[in-house]
Amino acid sequence: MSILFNRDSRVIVQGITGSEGSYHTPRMIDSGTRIVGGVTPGKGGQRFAARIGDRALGEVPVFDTVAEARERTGADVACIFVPPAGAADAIMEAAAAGIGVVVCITENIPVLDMARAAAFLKEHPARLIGPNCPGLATPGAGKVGIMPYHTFKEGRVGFASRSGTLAYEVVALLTEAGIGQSTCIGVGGDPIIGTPFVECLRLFERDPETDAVVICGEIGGSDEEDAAAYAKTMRKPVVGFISGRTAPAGKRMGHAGAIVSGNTGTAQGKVEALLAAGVPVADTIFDIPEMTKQALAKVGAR
Amino acid sequence: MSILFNRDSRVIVQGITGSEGSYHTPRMIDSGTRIVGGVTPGKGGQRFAARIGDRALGEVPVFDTVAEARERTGADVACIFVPPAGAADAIMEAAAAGIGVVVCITENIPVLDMARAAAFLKEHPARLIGPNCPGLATPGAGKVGIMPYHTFKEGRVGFASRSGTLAYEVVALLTEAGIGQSTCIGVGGDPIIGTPFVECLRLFERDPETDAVVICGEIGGSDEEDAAAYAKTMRKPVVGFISGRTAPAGKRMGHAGAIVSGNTGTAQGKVEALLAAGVPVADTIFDIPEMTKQALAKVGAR
Amino acid sequence: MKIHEFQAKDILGRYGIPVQPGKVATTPEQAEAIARECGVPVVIKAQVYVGGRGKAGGIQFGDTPAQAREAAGRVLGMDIKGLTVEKVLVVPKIDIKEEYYVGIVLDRATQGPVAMVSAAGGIDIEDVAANTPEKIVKQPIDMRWGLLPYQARDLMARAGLPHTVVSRGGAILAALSRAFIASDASLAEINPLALTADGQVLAADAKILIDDNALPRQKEYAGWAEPEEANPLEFEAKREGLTYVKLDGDVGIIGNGAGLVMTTLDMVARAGGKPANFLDIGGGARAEVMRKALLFVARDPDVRGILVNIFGGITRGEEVARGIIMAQADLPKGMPVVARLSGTGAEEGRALLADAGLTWGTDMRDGAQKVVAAVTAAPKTAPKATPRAGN
Amino acid sequence: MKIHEFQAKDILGRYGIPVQPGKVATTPEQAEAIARECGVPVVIKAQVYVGGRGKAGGIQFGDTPAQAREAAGRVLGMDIKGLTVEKVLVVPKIDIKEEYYVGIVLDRATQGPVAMVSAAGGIDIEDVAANTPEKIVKQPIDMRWGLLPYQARDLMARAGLPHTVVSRGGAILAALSRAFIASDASLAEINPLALTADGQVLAADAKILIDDNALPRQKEYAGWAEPEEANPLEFEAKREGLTYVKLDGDVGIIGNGAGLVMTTLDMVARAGGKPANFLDIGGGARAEVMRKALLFVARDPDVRGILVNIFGGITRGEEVARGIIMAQADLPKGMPVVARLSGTGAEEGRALLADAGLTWGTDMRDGAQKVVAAVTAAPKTAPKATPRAGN
Repeated sequence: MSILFNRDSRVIVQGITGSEGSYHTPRMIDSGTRIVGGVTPGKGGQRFAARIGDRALGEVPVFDTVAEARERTGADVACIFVPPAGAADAIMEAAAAGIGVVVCITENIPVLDMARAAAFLKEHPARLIGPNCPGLATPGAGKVGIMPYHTFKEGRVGFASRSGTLAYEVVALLTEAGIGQSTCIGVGGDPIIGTPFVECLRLFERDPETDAVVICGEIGGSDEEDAAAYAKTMRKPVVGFISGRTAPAGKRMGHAGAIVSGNTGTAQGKVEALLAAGVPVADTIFDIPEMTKQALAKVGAR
Repeated sequence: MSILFNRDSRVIVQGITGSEGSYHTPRMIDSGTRIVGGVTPGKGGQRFAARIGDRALGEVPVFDTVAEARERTGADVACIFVPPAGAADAIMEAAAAGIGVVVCITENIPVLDMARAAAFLKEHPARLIGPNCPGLATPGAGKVGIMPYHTFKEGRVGFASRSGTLAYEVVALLTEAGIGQSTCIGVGGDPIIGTPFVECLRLFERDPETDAVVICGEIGGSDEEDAAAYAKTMRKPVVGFISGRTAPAGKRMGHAGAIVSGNTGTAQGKVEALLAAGVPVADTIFDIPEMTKQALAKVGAR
Repeated sequence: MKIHEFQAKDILGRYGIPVQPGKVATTPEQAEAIARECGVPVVIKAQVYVGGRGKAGGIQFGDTPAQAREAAGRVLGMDIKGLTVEKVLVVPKIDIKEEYYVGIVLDRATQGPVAMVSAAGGIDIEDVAANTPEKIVKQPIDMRWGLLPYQARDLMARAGLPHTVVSRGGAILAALSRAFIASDASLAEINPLALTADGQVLAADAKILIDDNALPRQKEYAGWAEPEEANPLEFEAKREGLTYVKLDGDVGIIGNGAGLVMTTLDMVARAGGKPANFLDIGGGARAEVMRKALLFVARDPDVRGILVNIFGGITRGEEVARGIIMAQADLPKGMPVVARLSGTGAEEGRALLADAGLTWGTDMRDGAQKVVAAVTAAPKTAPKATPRAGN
Repeated sequence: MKIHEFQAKDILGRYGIPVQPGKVATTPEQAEAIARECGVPVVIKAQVYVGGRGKAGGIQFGDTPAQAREAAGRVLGMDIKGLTVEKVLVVPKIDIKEEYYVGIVLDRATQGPVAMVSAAGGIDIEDVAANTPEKIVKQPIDMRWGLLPYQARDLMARAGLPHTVVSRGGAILAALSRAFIASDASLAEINPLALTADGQVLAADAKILIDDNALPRQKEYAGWAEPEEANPLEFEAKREGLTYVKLDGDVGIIGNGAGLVMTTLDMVARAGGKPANFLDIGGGARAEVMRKALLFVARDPDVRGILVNIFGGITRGEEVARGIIMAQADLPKGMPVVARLSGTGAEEGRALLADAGLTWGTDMRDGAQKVVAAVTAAPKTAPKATPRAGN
């Protein structure tokens, strides 16, 4: 039914008592996610009462450290809402404590902090999603992060996007068209991210509950090109979309990672790489549902 | 006949054009050591002419980097005479270039530089001897470092010492008594060294050309205690000596590593540990030759 | 964040990298005084945030202090690619024998900085990379170790630099790596690294970019921020926490989320329009932020219509609608604004817009077509009112 | 190298670790002025290079500026374990609720620094280590990463510190690790790390040792070096590049190589003598160095005879002999000097000594016995001439 996160996942929230963490934790619980605890250094021993308006959604314990939280709750997924200055440290803490899947929502993390965290993850293997991402959602199981879960629908199409709100638009279009999703991943808009498209494709390719994959890329870097090379070797069909076709070179378009440098990272190059690999690329997001249906039909999926 | 260094070893000298390197290189050549090149950044392309007084001892090429030197000469041993500020970097350079045995003579290296180099050596395995040591010598094959080779004698007793001049005294006593040495190692007087006594013992235990081992320890740290624990398990006999029995606590006795802290690192503790492990400990250095003879007799060695 | 050459050299100097002694002048008289102080002949170098200043005449020489004054007079006030030169760096002229390139850039593929060295310095390194990539040697920097001095020397040797430069150049590159990491740079280049006729090795020019995300902890460098004259709005937007990029069209674009805004630009282009800007208001924006964003975009005199495209998640549609309505009083008369709202609060928002008589699109495509139609319909020559600043 | 508490706190402050504001006074009047400035009550703390100053009366309080003056008057000039108090640190008194220990020491076993935390602070950590080692939690610091903030917090939590201290105490420990590495410390302790009644966490006392080998690159801290009053000779020796340790006997010892000198001490003790010092002249010393070393050792008024034990390798026996002969003119009349030379140039050296009528030993044991005999024979109460300083 999913990759990275399912009904059995036990999730802790790092930064649970902060403004972002305390806002989104109840909404994750409300989506079905099993939140088993939270971490805020200095607030260990407290309890976090989840609440949306008048609705009480239970209480979870707060710990000073991820190591304690993991030991006491058996958590295997962490969702990070820690402010930028401490976010890379939070990622390393989660990985060192043995958390398997670390989802970092925080944006504006200094890039060298992430370079350090990326090196750390080579010694302390953990699957990092993000940073600067909306997290992930597995319709039917819940979400880890901030995605608008109510527009999602259970199904067999894997989805990955570098942009958050664009992902929501496209997922909503898929849902409207009756196409459900296995897992939706916001991979993040930064130059250094834990799980680029090619890794998502690898995971979806291996997932028995996924029949096809949609990826929404954008200018900057070469993650789409890498994904194209891998897609060529996949059994499952992939549908692509690239935003930023009108973006000029040398300008950072919002995301720290969305920048065309010289002649690398252009939308044109990415579209061509995908097409060359046999991945159809949608002209506009409105074309994605129909192309996805065709892809599913090709593999004889529901 | 030896450990770490033998007649086939190909040695480069890092810092060959400096005052120490240029003084000792001809003396190494004179002892029989095959010096195949030198490294001094910025002096690549030059040639180093070895000379003692009027005696010319040949020329070797100088390279800018160890990587080049290794590639061009096939060196497998490096001897470092680089000044303290660059010595740890020189150790890392040699290890990264694939040099198997790195002998660092330099003293006064900042200890955190050595901590960093020690961590580096875990990722780039190389056998480090020293720093702050006189190097090593294999009578009959030559020396790597600054030991007074003419007092050494070919034989089957392994020797290791934390102190340089004390080592020379003891080796001279052994030679006078007709006891030859397989390899003599100055392990170095710093708190962080590459090859403590226990490692020397392991190497000598495995060496078919060594029958017994003499170690000359001193106050500070617990290398002698570690060696004692290992000596207990050895087939070959070990003879010990500890200097600094009259040294007061809390005073650094010359060597950065020679300091008694609280009740750790005392001569008394080391002597007791060795005796408890069945290692006889000489009262004065003059007792060492006789005790070594007894040890050799015990194993029926020549 | 961009910084000037003289600031980059200031940073290099802190890490022991040799640079020519010199100072910044904002008047010809200052330039003359500096020339007198540091000794002629001098070079007068325009301090502007663009490359190619040499070809544009932004680098001049003075053999006497008086000539330095005259040269500075020519350079100061000069327009280089739309930027006015307000400062010049005055440094002693050096007799350069050879020029090399050393630089550190952030590399996505290796997820960290990469050091680069080339014996072909003094020219645009992107040209070298495109035409003779074999002339550049690279080494990823392990964040756990930094660039170790021996690695820096190795790079120098592998790039084929002269033996005598390997040692000092390596020390400079290792120092550059320390500077890069300690300053949270995303790019640090010395081009050229100069070997002078008398055997010195020094940084004759330097370029450093500082990671915007690190400015909160790089307080001193953050204080060096200056408006880029060509894009005063971009500078102001950054200070107000908006992510704004000036483009060359006439349709203002506002959205939430970088990918969504980029997709909106593409959609407007597809509908036959030309986007005037990129503006991301981020997540959870309230009415006041929306109002400010609209007035901000309208300050660009090229803008002849605005498309607002919001996906309602944390951001609520009715807040966005209220912001748009609040902005009407301060927007230029007749400036068409088309809003497209989806998700949370979209219906409430649309109702508010309809009540206020404002246009909205059913989806992104519809919104894009409506704003392009409105802009196309408006008389191109209509005199535009100067919008008041949003506050 | 030892530094004072106020200097250690200065370093901590540079890394953002909170300490009480305060200043150093060398006169009671200065102490009064500081008390007025930073607010009473204050603590007056003797700044000396030894522990246990509290028990010795080196820490006193002042509830008014006048009392601060009086307290400083009592502490300044006080003798603590042989050291005269020349400076006091004056800081506002804080209301300490709990005391913890945080420290970083260099550990041979893990070949790097180790961070340590204990809830049992404010007392001698060596006592805690000896009696209740389970109250200390340790974490080796990986030199590639430094102590990561989360690791510092983990240590706080594992040491059982209160939840509220975990976060701020962890930040302090992580900062201490940065300070340790950047300052080339070999020890850095905050004891106690204080939790005050109003909830602050700060370093109420601090101790830092700087690695002597790193002083060439820690120029600022190297400039903080002061004579240790108890051992002015040791301070002077360090400045002259000699490795000298004062001991409490009467036989001066000079040798080359730390292990050889230590063995010589042992040999003298075995011969029934008591070594007055350890002096290593290092490798390759020439006659002049030998001469200086002899005169240096003779400046210790306890010394009644000197043994020189040299293994000739790089150091040459005849040079050593020449140095000993040169020193005779400036040594106190009748001061016995026994030399034992071996290795390179030993024979030439012995011949020179014999010609000059000086004593030499055939080996280390013989030399030790001869010097002990000479010292024992000399009249204990003989008036000693003040030796002239070697130059």
